[in-house]
Amino acid sequence: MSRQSSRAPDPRKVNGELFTLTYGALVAQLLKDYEDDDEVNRQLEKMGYNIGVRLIEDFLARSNVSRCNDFRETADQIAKVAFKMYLGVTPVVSNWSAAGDEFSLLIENNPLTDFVELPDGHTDLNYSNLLCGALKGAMEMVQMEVDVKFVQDQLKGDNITELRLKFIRRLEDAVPAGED
Amino acid sequence: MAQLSDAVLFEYLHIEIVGYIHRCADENEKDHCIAKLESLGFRVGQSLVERFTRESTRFKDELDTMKFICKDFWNSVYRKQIDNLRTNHQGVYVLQDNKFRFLTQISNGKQYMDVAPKFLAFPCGMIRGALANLGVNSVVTAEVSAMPACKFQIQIQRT
Amino acid sequence: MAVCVAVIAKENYPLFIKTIPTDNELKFYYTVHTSLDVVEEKISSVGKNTNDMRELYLGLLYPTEDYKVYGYVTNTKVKFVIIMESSNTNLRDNEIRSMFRKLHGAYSDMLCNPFYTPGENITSRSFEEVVLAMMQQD
Amino acid sequence: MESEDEEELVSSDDNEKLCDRSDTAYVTNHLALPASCRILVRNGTCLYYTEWNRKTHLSMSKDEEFKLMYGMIFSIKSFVSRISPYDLKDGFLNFKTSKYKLHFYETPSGLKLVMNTDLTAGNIRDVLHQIYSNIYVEYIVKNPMCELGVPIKSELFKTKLDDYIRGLSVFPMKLS
Repeated sequence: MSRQSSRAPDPRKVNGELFTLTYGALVAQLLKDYEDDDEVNRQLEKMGYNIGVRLIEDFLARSNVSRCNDFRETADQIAKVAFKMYLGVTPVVSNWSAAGDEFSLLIENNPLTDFVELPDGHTDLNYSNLLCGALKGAMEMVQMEVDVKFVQDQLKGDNITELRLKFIRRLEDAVPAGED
Repeated sequence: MAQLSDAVLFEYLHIEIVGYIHRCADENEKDHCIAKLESLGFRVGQSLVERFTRESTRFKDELDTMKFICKDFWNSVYRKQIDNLRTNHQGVYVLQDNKFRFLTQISNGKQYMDVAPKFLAFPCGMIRGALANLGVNSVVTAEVSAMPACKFQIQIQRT
Repeated sequence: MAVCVAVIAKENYPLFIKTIPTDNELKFYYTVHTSLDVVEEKISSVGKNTNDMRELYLGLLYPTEDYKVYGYVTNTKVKFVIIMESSNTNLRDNEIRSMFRKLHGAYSDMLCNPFYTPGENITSRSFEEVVLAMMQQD
Repeated sequence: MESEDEEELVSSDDNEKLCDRSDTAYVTNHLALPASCRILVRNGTCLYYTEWNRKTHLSMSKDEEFKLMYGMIFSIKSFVSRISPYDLKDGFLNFKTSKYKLHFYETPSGLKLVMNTDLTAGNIRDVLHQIYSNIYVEYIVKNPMCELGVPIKSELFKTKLDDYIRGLSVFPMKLS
């Protein structure tokens, strides 16, 4: 067994690839199941949402961050802490709206699309739509309703991948029964 | 036990995939769900093993391949090695993992026993896919008597 | 530099063959085909020699008058064959080896594309780019 | 300090109780000579309730107690933040009576952990954070069989929580 050491790849890299490959297998399966890009987008978003509501707890437990003061702080937490932690990339936060309620995450190398070459005829597919759902789900758990969508995607030939996040409203704690 | 954060993402994704596959199926399609998960795992196993073996020398024989699955493959995917490998020398290998990663958070005993197969289909597929790509055709099944321990049985198909 | 690059499936049918523009593509196809026997021979001789390192790179398979044929086999039994011009005398073994490694890397990335079905012909653009780059070097 | 001091509570043999309300979510524990621990979620559902040294119980149902607890926490939270000169991120940490101390920890995701202890307990914020991050997240959030926001049924979670509390050096041998 002289070659043992040579067979052990970098665990961090492997875990990233494991995720990327599993995600790829899922998207390919969804395309077979639905044959409709919009429906696949919807399913991916839904699954992302379910992951987001759980992942946020993991994130809070790991990072021990406290509640964000404003949307700008939230944007920084998402880009510099959360993306870095789970996907190993740090998107650039930019294109703030004048009202400060909308911004873009610019992603240079989206790890979800490593290896991917989209087959022809899927111009409406947002391959990485899971991310939109995950962000929505996670944000909702910290009481922020947001809208997330893809604006640009390198997979479709754009120069950069751009996710747009829009703040909708703050969600409040339930008032105990019998009090108003 | 600190885990790599991106390893966690894979776990959540797997949970959600299991959930998705079962959500869009009827009660009586359970076998179909298992088969679907298994085939997803198969495809992932195929790709993974291609990457994992890029730097290694060629395998000597079937046992060498099995040892690779138990050590390097398992370690890369689950951050631990298989605890025990047995064979009857007639094409059946039994891999025992005393703390299988997909089960450690579910139960420490018999609770939720009925759902264990759902979470083992994808891993079985991964093993089968990895072996198939290495030129070993097999049937892989899993057996649990008390979580989080799990036995994977690999039956080599020689035809 | 390389005049022909081929990827052969474990069942010995071609997944991908690229040659330099030539009137005589068939000749290369034939050469690749013949080389597979040598590959099989090299693989099955493993174990007879205790010094055998079982390296993936198989080295020079055979030379012809005009060309040298090199081989490589992955653990997944996929074979790569590269044909070089014999006139290229200052070719070092290490350079060939690293070409194969690059090819192997590109192949495994290609295999990881979720929309590729293993066993099908390779149509990936990025894989082809890697191969073309090998054929354009000087 | 003995938990027998909590004379306003009534005695019970039960060591662990699951709250059965599904419309309020919270869990409390009494710690440091913990008496009880409960975990609540944002809408007030009690996800989990367990107790150790609590010798006495109120003459009301668990249900009612949880409702009261959530109401009180809600009120204290809003009161505390209203009178604070700054924006309070952590809300309130604990309050004390002559007989017990109630510790409160809330995550940004709205999960609330409440633990009652005797008066000797210092700041147990870290303990509550550990329960959240190493036990709740590990064995509930990562357990696909556990729906979030509904009462906890996982045996594994119960065992892990109990082991953790009993293993804390602040609790002498008094936990039965």
